[in-house]
Amino acid sequence: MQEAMKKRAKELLASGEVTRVIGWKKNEFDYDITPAVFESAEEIDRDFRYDDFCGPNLSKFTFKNQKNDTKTLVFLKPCDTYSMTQLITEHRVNRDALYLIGIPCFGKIDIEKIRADGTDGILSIASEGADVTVKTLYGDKTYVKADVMAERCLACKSKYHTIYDELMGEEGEVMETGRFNEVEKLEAMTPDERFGFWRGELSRCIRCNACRNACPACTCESCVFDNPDTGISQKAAADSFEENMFHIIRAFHVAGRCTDCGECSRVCPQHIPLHLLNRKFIRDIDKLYGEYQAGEEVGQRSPLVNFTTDDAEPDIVRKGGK
Amino acid sequence: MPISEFKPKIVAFCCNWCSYAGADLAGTNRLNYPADVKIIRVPCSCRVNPIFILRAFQRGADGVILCGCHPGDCHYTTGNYYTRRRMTLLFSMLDYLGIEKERTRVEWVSAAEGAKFAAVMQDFVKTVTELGENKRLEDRRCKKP
Amino acid sequence: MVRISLDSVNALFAAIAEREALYIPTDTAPGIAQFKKWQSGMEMTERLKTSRSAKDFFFPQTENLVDFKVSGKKIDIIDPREETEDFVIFGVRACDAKSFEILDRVFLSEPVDTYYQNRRAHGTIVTLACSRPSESCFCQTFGIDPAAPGGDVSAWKREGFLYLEPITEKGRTLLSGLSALLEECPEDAVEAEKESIRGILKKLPLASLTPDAFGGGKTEKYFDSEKWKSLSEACLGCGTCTFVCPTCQCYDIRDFDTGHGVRRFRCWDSCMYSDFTKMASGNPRLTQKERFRQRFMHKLVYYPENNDGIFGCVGCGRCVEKCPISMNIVKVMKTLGEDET
Amino acid sequence: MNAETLIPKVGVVTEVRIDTPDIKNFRVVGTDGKKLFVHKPGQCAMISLPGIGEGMFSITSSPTNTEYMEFEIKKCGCLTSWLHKIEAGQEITVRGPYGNGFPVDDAFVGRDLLIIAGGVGLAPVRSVINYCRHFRDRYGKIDIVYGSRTKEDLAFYEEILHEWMSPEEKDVHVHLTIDREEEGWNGHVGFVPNYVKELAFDTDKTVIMCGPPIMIKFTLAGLKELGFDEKQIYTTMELRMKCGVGKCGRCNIGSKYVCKDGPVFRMDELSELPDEY
Repeated sequence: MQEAMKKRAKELLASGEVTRVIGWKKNEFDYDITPAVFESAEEIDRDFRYDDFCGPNLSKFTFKNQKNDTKTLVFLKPCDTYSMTQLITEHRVNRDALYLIGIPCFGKIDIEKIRADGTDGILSIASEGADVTVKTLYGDKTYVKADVMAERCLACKSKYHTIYDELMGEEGEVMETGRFNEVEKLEAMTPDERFGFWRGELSRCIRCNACRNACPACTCESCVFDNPDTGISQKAAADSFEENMFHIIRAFHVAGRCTDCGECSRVCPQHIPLHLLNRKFIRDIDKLYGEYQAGEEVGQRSPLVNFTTDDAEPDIVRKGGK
Repeated sequence: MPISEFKPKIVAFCCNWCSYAGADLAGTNRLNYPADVKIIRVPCSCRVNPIFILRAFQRGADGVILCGCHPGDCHYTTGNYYTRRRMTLLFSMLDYLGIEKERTRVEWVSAAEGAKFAAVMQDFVKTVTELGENKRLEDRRCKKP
Repeated sequence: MVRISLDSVNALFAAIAEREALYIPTDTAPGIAQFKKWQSGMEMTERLKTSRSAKDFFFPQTENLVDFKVSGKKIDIIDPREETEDFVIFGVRACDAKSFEILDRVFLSEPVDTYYQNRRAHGTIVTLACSRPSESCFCQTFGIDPAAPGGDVSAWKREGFLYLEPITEKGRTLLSGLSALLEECPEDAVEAEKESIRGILKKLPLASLTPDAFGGGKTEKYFDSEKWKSLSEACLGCGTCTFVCPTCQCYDIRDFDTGHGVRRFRCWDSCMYSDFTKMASGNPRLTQKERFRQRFMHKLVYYPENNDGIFGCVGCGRCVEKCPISMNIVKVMKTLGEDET
Repeated sequence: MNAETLIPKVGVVTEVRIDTPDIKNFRVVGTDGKKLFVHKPGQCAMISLPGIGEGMFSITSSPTNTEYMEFEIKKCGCLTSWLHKIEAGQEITVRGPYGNGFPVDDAFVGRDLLIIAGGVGLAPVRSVINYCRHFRDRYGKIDIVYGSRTKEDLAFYEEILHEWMSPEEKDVHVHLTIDREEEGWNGHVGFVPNYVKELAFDTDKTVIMCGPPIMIKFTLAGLKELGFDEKQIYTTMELRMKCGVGKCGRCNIGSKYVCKDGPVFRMDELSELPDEY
């Protein structure tokens, strides 16, 4: 696939159809991937990469690096297309300046899972079919890909592309992989257990804002947490309250717009399962206001800027009616 | 602190057009409701950002209640419909984080429902008193030494 | 040099904790190790690095500076500090131990930061040699030797034993109080371990990285480099690298109104944040390129210029592992340094 | 210096004077009624209202004023807006003095001085002016070029008229200018950089300059045209600051910290720094 993508990108550059290509490039190690803008065939030949480590969602990168006066080619994995569709719905990117190519994804590897297994001193990693071979300073290891795949990919919601100008490879389908299982497990706990669980997780937060800055739905010019006039601007959680507040509000601000791309959890340096907050909102919305998948099509109306006259009352939470 | 001594601090956001007038009516009719309820008047229940609710807890509230016009009666036609969705999701999230779900409430109180206002407040204060001090969503810096 | 069987290391921890607070790195989540106050039953992590550096002990993420009581036009100032107690940090790696020296040059230079100084005076550092360095490690680039990790006491793990060697007076005091648990051993007991570590160091993928192209006086050379743009284009402007970095020391001072007073606290800040230099009259660093450049210029050029050529990086590799888009000081050094050759 | 640099002292604002429509002058003493600390001309202090914020301001009074300190503050942000609301008797917190100050006791001694300021930029150099007037014999001729948008925007106008321009002053020459023609103004009209060129000073002077960046830029060019060298020109800078002691990293430009190594820089030192201010 990588070679086909490179070839197509170079063709489009050569024909003048596009002047920039947004894709991924390899960095220091096999698993280090950086989103990048390519402007020439030489750059593409040298650096362009697409493999099982290309996790970063290019939609946010496109939003940050967009140019109106020229056409940009963007490669999008299925889950990235949802974010892109949402950005277009919200008029945050200029669709006319983009040439979108949908590409298949077979699940991305989470290097942190390999590290958590105690594997260190990694010299190279190769992913072939179901096998992931890791060469390290301290001996070689082989993993089954499913064991080291990112959590978000194990619970992949869709292999289908919601938007593209051109598709490479086969179109996939929306899937049911039990992505709400973890949420349900938490819901089944007692409040004390849930409180304990979230305290344990959120107390690791270092307020680096990576979750916010990586999120394709977080595109405000100035975030409420950076605005001193709000009275809640914080640089660090000086009290456990602020950890709760930040994460509730972060998730709330993207509720109804979050496509569940999982970038927040991927980037968290402290491995906090932030997607479980977003998925709770998605789950509640689905149950209370009807199934809704943000980023499914352009022009959808988010459930939080919508209503019906017979919506459930907030009491439903207290009375446990759902 | 023994429960008998515990007086909860309650913040009540009331919409200007219905619930605030309802509270006023409760007052003019000399209906009793606990003095621990601090009313904050807002133009519409929809004005209440989830951050307001959390900030109230941060600054020492033990319970937060939001009162607005009955659905369909909003002065701005549809404001409270949005409130209803937002608060449902917020309360559900608080519950998900293990924070007592009885500490938050939304009630629809019209300008004519002075008695309802008093009854709701009495009931809410009673519920929160039974729960005791807000510990799970407190900011220790804001506790008076 | 003294040693103790690794099976009895818990007894050693208990003995230290009896006298002062003891912190050890322990696993708090899959793949995450953090320093935690030792309690009976807590196991030391097998991981090489804690996810956050050890700078927290001396320069915590948030810290209360001063309290104000405001009434009418009157202001009362209250120093909220309580006496800091002695504490021991066990299992600090060589890179983190070196980072304290870099922070010292900032916080202990005139005018001395007494908050930092106080903690520094009360802390005893027990370092642990890195038997299995990671691919992201490049401490040797900055002349750090993880086989001789420094600190107040240096420790090595080897064949079922923990070897300890006091380096400073503080370290000798700590060990002399524990002598009942420790047995004397020859001074060269860890030579084989040191050799093994140094052998691995040569094989690390970043072993050839050198800082020679950088240092004081190179501002003009790199400041206007064309390369900053492409290096910084993917930067999210988050604070991950800054907050996991053992040498980043920028902070913010903020006021928090508690409802019954005003608490002035300081907290870590990041030069990567868009509001870092924002003033009422504008912002001198308008794009991420400038913020990104500042962080690396500071570590590689400005800091050495002011500190006898010592670089503001210890090669711990945390930023290499943690950056969401895998852009880091190694890449910056390699890309900018290319021109040298 | 205070051993606890980050813990401020309480200061009392004894007088608030409206100087121009957007500039107020604050007199500050300690709670004991005495001056809080001794400073050098050009040094700054961190002033705060707890809960609002803290900001770096230059001390506009001369060290020779032994009774109180003065701050000249223009309303432009959050903290300054609050400061503009306070009345006499209000307590604030003050810490300092910070920065290097002007070399009034070495490099300036025996020199003819040319002081150029625009708008509220007069605040830091007023300290120098009054210091030099106090020790008049140590310095040569003093020329002051000061400009503002309009007549009413001229800071310290009364003091300029009645003290600096007083006939009793020895060899102090004040050249005022405003940006546009205005009724009741018979002085010079035009921008400061042009006025400096028109006045065509001889180059045997030390220049002290403070004002908006655009004024600095063009005045510097004008001075160079007249034959001045960068080594003769001093200016004072402003960047966002938090700690005031060169540790928080905010005002770092190149290897310098404006709060500690500045705010006063000689132009040749400044041009060596990266262009990030």
